[in-house]
Amino acid sequence: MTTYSQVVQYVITGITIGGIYALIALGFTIIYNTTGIINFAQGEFVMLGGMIAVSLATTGLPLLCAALLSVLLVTAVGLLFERLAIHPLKGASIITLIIITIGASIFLKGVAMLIWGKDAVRLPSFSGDKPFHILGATILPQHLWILGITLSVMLLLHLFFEYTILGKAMRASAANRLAATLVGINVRKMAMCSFALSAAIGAVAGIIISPVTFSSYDVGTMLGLKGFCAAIIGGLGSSPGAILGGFLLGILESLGAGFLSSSYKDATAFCILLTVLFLRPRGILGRP
Amino acid sequence: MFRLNKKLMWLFCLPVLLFVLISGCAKEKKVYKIGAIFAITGPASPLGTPERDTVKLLEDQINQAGGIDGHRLKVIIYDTAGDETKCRMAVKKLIYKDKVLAIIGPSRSGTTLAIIDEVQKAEIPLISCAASIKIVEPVKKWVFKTPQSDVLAVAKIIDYLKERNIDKIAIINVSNPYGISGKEQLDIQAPQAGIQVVAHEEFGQKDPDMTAQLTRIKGTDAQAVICWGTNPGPAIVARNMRQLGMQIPLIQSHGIANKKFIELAGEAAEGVVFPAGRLIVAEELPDSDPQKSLLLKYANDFQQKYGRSADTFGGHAWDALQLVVSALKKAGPDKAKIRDEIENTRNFIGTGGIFNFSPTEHNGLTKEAFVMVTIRDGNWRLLK
Amino acid sequence: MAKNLRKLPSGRWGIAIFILCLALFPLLTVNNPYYINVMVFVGINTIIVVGLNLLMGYAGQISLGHAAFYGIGAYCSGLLTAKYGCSPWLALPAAVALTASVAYLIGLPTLRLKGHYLAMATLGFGMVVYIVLRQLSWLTGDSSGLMGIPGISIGRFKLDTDLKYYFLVWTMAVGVLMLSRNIVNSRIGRALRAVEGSETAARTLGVDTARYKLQVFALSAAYAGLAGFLYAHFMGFIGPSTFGFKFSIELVTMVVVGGMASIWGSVLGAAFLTILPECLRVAEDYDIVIYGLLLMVVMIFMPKGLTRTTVDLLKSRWTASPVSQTNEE
Amino acid sequence: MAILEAVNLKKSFGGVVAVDNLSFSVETGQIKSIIGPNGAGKTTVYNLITGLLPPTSGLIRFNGQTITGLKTHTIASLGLARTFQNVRLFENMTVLENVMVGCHQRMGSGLFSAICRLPKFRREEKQTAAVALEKLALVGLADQSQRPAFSLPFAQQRTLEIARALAAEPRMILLDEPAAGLNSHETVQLGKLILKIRQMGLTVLLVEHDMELVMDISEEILVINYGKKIAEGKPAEIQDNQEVIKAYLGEDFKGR
Repeated sequence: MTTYSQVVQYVITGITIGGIYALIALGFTIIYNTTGIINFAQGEFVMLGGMIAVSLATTGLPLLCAALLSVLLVTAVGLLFERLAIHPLKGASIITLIIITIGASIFLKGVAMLIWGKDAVRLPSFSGDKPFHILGATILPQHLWILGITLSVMLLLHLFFEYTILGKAMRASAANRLAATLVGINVRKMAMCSFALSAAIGAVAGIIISPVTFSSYDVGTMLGLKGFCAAIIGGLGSSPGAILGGFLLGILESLGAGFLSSSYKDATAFCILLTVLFLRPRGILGRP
Repeated sequence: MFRLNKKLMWLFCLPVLLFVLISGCAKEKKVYKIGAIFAITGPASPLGTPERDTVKLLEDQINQAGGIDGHRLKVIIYDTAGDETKCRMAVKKLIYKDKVLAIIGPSRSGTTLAIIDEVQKAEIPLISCAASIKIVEPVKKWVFKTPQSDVLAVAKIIDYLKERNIDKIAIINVSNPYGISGKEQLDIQAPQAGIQVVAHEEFGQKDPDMTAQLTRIKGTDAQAVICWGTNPGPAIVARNMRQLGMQIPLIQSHGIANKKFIELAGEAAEGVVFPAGRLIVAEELPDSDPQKSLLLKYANDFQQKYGRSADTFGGHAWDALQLVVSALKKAGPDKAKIRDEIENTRNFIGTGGIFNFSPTEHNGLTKEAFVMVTIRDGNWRLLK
Repeated sequence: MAKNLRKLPSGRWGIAIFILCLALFPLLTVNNPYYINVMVFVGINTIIVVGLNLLMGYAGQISLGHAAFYGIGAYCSGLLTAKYGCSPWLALPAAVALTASVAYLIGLPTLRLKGHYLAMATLGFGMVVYIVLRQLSWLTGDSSGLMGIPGISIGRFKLDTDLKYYFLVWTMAVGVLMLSRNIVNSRIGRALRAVEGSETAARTLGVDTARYKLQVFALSAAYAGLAGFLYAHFMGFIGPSTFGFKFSIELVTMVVVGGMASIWGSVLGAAFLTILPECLRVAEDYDIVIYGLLLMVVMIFMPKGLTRTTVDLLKSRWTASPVSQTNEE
Repeated sequence: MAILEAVNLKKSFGGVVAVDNLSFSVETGQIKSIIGPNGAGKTTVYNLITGLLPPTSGLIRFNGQTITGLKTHTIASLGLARTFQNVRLFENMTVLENVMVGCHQRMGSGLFSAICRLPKFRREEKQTAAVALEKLALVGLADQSQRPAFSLPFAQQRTLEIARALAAEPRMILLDEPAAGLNSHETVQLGKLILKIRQMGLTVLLVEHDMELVMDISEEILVINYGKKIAEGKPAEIQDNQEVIKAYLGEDFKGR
């Protein structure tokens, strides 16, 4: 295997994983923009998406139905979470809210453990496991699914924020909460929407990644952390930043594992993060 | 108002009555209390859960059969979450609050090592369910263990490699103590057998993808990949190898000896070879094998009670509890005597092998405790 | 005039009562080593949480990587004593100095960051330290952990039981509490609280905010190093998994649950979240569900933490009967 | 002698020029005011002087020393104190403690002596409290010293901010719209306080919208618009300056 095809392999791997990171980072960004909260339960949405889809699929439901239903259910969880735990706290400090999301993350993880047990489960691949070759690297069809769905979700999000009333309202309340209230936007409702939306995105990420990496009740923590990491690298609050950060983290991590040392793969990821922050304290595309 | 008070009175009286009743019954013979600490939650929970389930199963069976010489057996189980601090507190609680006679577990090597001092100080027998050789080497007076050490698993794998004339291997391991300890053992034993390790790779417990590491291995002239880890990582390794079109054999560790691996890896599990205790291939064993009947019974009982197949981790707990129980039968409720009895156990047939303890050997197994197993048609098959 | 300085004249009595309770605690528990053992961990956690609270509550800086300092302290002391035969009393200053200087070096670039960026940077630092502790087995002994860390003795007197260790840990914890109280009610403490109130205003009054942030960061790391020292010699064994991300988060949670910018809150937070999981053992598998739920409930109903909410309640009663506080001599 | 001099000061944010080639000086012991319409760049000038923002180009000299490029706290330690347009008290502290922070740089005790409560430290704490109380007495807040700062009425929050700045014993104080939000009685009191401060030998630079106050107490006025100087002179001169009237004061002021 030549170095060239190795590089191609690393990059392809990095792009698929990076896509997932990017989706999770987008989830962080949406909630952060409308509420200022870092939602530590974001990874748990990813986990729930995967786990619910798997259990629905095993009941014999077609894959697509299972996936859609799972996204809906996780969205409902996101809504419920906002209503019950975030909404009642008017004017609490951000750190308090963050601790609440940590509590929620522990809680959701515990519930998932009780429902699904501790073992990993797998969703069948969307279209077989036959690998094919590009430029000396091998890819699974599922990787293309991941990439395709990730990009479509990003596109849909873009369209949503640019062309729908709700999307515009969310953007407005992200840009200036006071001004948004003045023009009649219900900012608190926007917070609810943001939780629903990022729960849905998390669920999508969880579903598409499950055939490749499996799901288990505790898969969310690390994915959530990496997503947070990606969001910070790109610049917190910037959607293009989240996407850039996600792909960058995925690719660099994969190259690092390939060329430096796989023992220090996660350390590589966090060193990248620290370097970026020291050079650009507000992330690559962050507002100064 | 009066009625309410009456109800309340009953509410208070009921527990008292129950207590009197229970203690009245128990007065016939004292309950034997044994402590158990497993990683029931946390990253090591795939180990701790079957261990706990096995212990509960055995507890029921023993009590239904009349207990130990008429004494009811009570196993108090605590969760360590795989965390040293929590484990330490659980051990303290077992020793000083619950006042148990012996302790089995914990599931992880790290947690075991963290409580050895405590156990030695409190002078209470401990039978660990963790793999690391460091637990019993050097020998500690009060500490035993039932799982086959990774040293033995590595030895078995080296034998297998030599038979196949493989002399260049690549190692990929999970970056937790289990995986790193396996890697270290391979690094020690492989060169002694004239086998060269051409690549070392590592992956995180929850890593979603290992193609980067495997691509690197693919670039070397390794003749086999040895993967050391517990689910789900090894399954991803198997799938990624298939994806990359790697044809060289994949040898896994005994860490994948549960059905989950086959389920997760799917077709990629076919042809994977690994060393394991005889439990998972019990049906294929010759009838002359002394362990066979016992293994079949355990496997069936477990399947019946929990609707899942038993695995070797549960087996470690089976062995540990049975060792304590048999010692208890002979020694009675005396910690020091129980310890002596465990140390004097010879030819004890367990799920993990045939145990022979001695003052210098607190694991009691040889590499014969392992057999090589392969996966064919989604099932375990005994090699040769 | 001196009266004006002491905001809480009852503070001294508070500490006295607290010490008395601690001293009497072993009697209440009929000397059961299990309870003593739990209290030892409460003491160790208190030390770290007080430091972290100085950083979070007073200097307004968050750290999601404090477990790393705890780990550095524990490993430093553990390695020096177990591998190189150093006396624990020599290892203690080494561990504290090492953690403080690591914090100082890390703090130089990191503390320029703000808010969530700082949180993520400290988190990243914590992860890197954790991975290094796990991977450098030639240094840290073994991947599963470092064994054979000796116990502590004072002269000939060996602290070989939990009870004796309990007194050592709480002596140090009370010491740390008093020191921290001293800091809070001093020039530096006021400067720090000023930074939390309005960093800009503090700067225009000549407060070198960057310097104090760094100093407190190093100080809180030193506390964590001290706690690591106590932990290592208590356990006799340390493994990397103790010092991971999870514990960092737990520490922050202890600070917030106890109450930010409250020294006593730190004690309460550490005690609450150390004892709670022990109480939840009866719930078996449901324990983490209940834990998560309780955490949320506490924060929803007491968003300012346990102490602040209680104090506010008491205050609202007091203010019902106004007492003039002006006193000039 | 000029205590403060700004030479060709310029600050731009991206494409927007907030302060444009501004030069002015303040004489020692003077009360000087900077006026101008909203968004004229007054607060930016303050931020440049106190080092909260770095100037794009230009120089600032304080007491003969160039202070551009110095850190905010260093500039403060040279004897320059300020207040803020939107009051920035340390709300989590008492009134007295707020003022004691003002004394910060005159105290020397560090972390170590605070931890150990050395006698020197205790002595210093006592002295500081005395100084702080004195400053509170000066602004008339001595009887409020133990209240939490946030519980003060707004007008007193403003005066507390001044007391806090005075506690640093500066040579010069920059006041940023100290009369904003005050009623007419409170404004008169404020004017008296500013004069009292000047009598203590301090130089005062004032940014203010309340023209009556400005005209009453200023010895010199600088008018800026769009970051540029459009006039400078005695109050009477400014009142008659056509440029100023046109750009800022408007017709109705002339009528007064």
